[in-house]
Amino acid sequence: MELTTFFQQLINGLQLGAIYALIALGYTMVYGIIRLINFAHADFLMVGAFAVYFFASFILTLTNAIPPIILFILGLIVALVAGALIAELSNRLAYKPLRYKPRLSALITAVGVSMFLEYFFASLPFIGPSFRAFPDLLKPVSFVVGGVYLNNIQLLDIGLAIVLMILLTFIVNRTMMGKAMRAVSQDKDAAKLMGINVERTITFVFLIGGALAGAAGILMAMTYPRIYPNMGILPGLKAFVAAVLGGIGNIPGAMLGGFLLGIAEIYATSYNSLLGEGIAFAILIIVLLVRPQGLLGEKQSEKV
Amino acid sequence: MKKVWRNLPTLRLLIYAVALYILLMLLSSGGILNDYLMIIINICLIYVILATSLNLINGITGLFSVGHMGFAAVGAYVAGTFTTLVWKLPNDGSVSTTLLFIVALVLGGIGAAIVGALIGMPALRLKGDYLAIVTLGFGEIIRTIINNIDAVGGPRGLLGIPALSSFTIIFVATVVTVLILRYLVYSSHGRAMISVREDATAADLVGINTTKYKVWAFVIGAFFAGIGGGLLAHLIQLAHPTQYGFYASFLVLIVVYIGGVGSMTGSILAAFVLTILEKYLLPMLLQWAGLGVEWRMVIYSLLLIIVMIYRPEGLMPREAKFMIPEDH
Amino acid sequence: MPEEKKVVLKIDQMSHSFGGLKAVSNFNLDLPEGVIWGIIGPNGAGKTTVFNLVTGVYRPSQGHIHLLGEEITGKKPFTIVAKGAARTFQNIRLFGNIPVLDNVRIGMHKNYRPSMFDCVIRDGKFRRAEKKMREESMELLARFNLHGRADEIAKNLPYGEQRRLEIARALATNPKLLLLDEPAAGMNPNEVDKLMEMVYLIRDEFKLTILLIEHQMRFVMRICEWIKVMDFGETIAEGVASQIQNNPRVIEAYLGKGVN
Amino acid sequence: MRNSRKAFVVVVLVIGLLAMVVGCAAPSTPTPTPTATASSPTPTPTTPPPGGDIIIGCVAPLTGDSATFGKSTQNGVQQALDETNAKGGLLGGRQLILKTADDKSDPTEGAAGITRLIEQDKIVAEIGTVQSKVSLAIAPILQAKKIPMVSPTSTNEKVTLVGDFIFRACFIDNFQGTVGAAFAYTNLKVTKAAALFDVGNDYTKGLAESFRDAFTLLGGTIVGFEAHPTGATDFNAQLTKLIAAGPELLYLSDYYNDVGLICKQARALGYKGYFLGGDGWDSPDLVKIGGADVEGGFFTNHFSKDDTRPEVQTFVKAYTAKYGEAPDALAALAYDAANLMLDAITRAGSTDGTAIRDALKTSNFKAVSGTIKFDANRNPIKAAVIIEIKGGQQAYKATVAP
Repeated sequence: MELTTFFQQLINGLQLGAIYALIALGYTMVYGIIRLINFAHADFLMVGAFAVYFFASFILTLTNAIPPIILFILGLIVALVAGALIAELSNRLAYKPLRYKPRLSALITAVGVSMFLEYFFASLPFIGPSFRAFPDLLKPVSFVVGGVYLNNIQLLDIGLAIVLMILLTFIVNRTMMGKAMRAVSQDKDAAKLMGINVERTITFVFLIGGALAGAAGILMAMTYPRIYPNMGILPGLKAFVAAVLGGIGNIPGAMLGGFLLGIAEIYATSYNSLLGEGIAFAILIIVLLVRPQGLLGEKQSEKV
Repeated sequence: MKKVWRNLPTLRLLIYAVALYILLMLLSSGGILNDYLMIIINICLIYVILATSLNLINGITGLFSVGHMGFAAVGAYVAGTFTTLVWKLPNDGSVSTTLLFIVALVLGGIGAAIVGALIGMPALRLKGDYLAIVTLGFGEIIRTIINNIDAVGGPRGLLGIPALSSFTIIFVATVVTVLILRYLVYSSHGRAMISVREDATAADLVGINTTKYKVWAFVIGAFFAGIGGGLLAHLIQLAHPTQYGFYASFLVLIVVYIGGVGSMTGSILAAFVLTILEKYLLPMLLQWAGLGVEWRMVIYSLLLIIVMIYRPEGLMPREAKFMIPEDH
Repeated sequence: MPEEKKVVLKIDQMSHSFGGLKAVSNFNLDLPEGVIWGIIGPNGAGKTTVFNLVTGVYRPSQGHIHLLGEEITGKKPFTIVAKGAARTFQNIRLFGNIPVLDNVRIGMHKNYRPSMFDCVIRDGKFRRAEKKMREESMELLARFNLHGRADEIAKNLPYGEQRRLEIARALATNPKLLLLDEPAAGMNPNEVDKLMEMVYLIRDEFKLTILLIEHQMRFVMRICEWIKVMDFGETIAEGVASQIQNNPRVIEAYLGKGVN
Repeated sequence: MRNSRKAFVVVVLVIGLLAMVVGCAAPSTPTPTPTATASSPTPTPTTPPPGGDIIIGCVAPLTGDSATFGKSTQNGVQQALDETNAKGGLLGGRQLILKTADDKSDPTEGAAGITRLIEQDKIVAEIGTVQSKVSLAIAPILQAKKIPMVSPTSTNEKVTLVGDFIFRACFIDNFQGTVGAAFAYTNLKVTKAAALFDVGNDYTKGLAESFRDAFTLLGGTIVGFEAHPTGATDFNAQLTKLIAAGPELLYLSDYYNDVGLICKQARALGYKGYFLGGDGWDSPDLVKIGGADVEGGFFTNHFSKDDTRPEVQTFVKAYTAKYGEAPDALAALAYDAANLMLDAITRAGSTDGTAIRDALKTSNFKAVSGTIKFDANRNPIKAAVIIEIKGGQQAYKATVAP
């Protein structure tokens, strides 16, 4: 492989990885606190993307005079709010009744919520199953550095993924709410006895997780400007894999897992595109066999 | 008499099965159960095989496999390849087609079991969600591999599989599967598997080779999934990689958990209820209500959520009496 | 001259550490047949680790373990059980969601093993094995006064019965050596007395050698013929009860250094 | 004990319920035994519907990944039926009714769906389904029941080989690839080309392979041949590799939604050459998704919307008016498939399957995608056109006869 190609692929991998990492952050966040693999997370992303789509389309029919950066920021806010709302709604209606029930029934419910959102959106007459072009919120600008092509949206993806990870780490480690979250993740009942409002903490986690999904949604839609109700399935699955790879429940781990999976997938694909996906999964399996707890996950030693 | 009836659950199970078979056959030949209902019943039965075999892995042994259709894919492709090849040979009618089909199914099951053993290996080191993700990854790898083997059609699928899955064969295969799994679960080996689910460390320390039983659970579960896959392929006369993705695996997982994890009765019941609901009742209801067919899955997933909220342990969390052998 | 007794468990220079922390260092033991010995020590002294090393949960970083003359160092737990060591747990670990009878039968699995094929076709081998397993299990349960509870779900038993069931399950594996990890934990004096009787009884009836870990001094001092005291992984003293009681290092380990 | 009873009772009740419902729904129609062997002389069905409506079936992927294609297909068929109904129906004023079933892109669902349409709804003909894998599962069932089927878009050669009741309205796999290769080599004077396709989709794979083979045969060089998984959104890895090999033309056999993204990403990676593809490109959404980056791309298609033939103009106008968007290739082919079937029913003068089949065989029908006749394998013989994306619109470029 030529050197420029190598670096180009690295950039490609970072871009894809950033998307995975953004989604994985939300997965890992919810998992870390209530041990639920929230399969619907990828669909919160889709809801966020559609919210921005309708919002932006509406604004753009009114006026074209809004500066792109303002439009993007407004869109981001809409995405965050939409993601947070749908996440909390799912939590309230579907997950909360199962809080103290077998863990796997909550998982199946999550699969149900995921299916519901996908099919419901595809069935709604004003959304439907078709692919829609996502409007350009920011004008894409490409530039070439030493033969390697870059663009502003790639940099935005990578930058925002890192910023959000830092923000999240800060929230979890440095704030009162973060402390409460960590307490709930250790032991719900003990946390309750210590005067922590467990349900409020979980709500907060879902709001943040949903907002992250919304952010991932708008970025994904800007990077790959085609949205449809099933748009979350494949990246969601990969992001979940990334979260596990990094050590599920671990925020920097999700980030690392996302970027590693993205890069691995890109290089595997460029090596052999027929087997690219399979190779990415094979890497995952090998990593997990060597480190069953994921890359940054803590080893759970069992007490006998 | 009543006592005998109560004390011989196996006999009861068989009588139920035979009665059901005769009933269905009568209804079918009488034209009351048309081809549409028969194909649904066939699919129900195949789901019974898939769900009970997954239940052995997830429910009985307490592992967490989400790539069950990967095993079914191996079974479908092995069995399908075998029959398509054999059917090309000149046949003077001396070899019974049913016999050949059984051979094909068993070969498919063995193929799946070998893959199951391979996938069972990581189960020794991995737990819970990590194991889940690895089985999911394996399932996708199997699909990717099949997609790239042009000899079995690649993305075109394996075509021209003879239509050998008659209702009778599917029914017998289902009953045999259920009987075998039931006899296995209610034996000392089954109890050993259950002890792995309950507390693997403690099981190890009362002399259970937990490693062995984890792998066996995968091997046996995969074997029957392979049989299910083989039956499906010969029912719809083709095998296609997209039928065996993670989404399809989730549907089997849903059957197991809606039915009640660890309960074979639950898996059987849920396989019927969910398949009939999805493929028969909902389309009919929608037609009656004048809604588009696309709403079917919306209602289906909504019902799924509601059932889980109101019956988190599933529809039939406990085994029915006739599913527990008398000598247990 | 007293009769030379067979050594059931022999541990030489066994050490183990977690990360940098020495959990057990230079542990030695020659456990003669038929005795009841005890290991005591404050929390975190490494007692349970000794059990975990003997039963194969961990692999010792140094040293050798022999069970009935056979080296078992680093063997897998189920093989060690097969060679005749059984144990209970500090925090009871039953198979909670299944009947009491099945808990015991699982313990018996290693003794009767019809093949899976036998089980599936329900042949004579299977039926004979099942019959014997059921009979022996019921007998064993009766020993522990649990036969009335055979069909109950294990986790629904009261605490004391769960403790007894755990011992019954360990005995189902047909051991020569029984390791009891804090059998008297959470019991009142009355129950402790009963437990003591039971320990003697099973020792004689099942021809066992017993090694136990305990916190309750009263129990240990009364039942154990020989006591080893551990602190920070080291053996700081051993002897009969009276010797231990007056050993200044033991007192120090339990009560801390005096002001002076 | 009670529980066990309950379980069993529920199962039996459900089945009993089914039986009852069916008993009511289909009172006195004698069902021919399903196991009728092919050798026994089959009597023509003794119950030609006594007038009333004519039921047409359409199995299509209405949910799942390909739902949008299923939707277009359904719309196209509905359009054809509505037009005929508006003209007074068929066979002396009988109205046409469309019954649909969702196959979820799954062969098993397709098989269940088609049997439902046959048994419950008593369809006389089937238009569908979209994907070859599902068509291959439903075709044997229709063949056994002697109900004719025209698949609008199943390109796999094997589909119509299932039996003589199975027809199609589209090209088979290799035709478009060959046409595309010839256009690239002779018209665009390109000698180095590369291809990208969906590894999980037999249609795109088949097209890419036939392009590769034809292009090489003509004397061109294929410098790259890469795949992507179904549902992918990121094609950068493949494109970087392909572009590094220096092709003058990229052959993109995907559907419009993927093509839009691929073109965008290729241009962002500095690719300057041509794009060429197949009829999967034909959708107004191509330009919406791909924007300026698909400008100047070429694709092979069944017809051009600029074509002045009345069939084309009426269809495009009526469809756009009804559904609020211009028809894509799937809608057009479904419309053609339905009209072919309706034409055959008219010529057969009855709704008898065998009669319709015989009429279909002798079709010579002026469809949107050209005048369609069937060859011996029930594939249409028709010309392909080359379309160029110009100023965000589809512009007619050339016609290539088979």
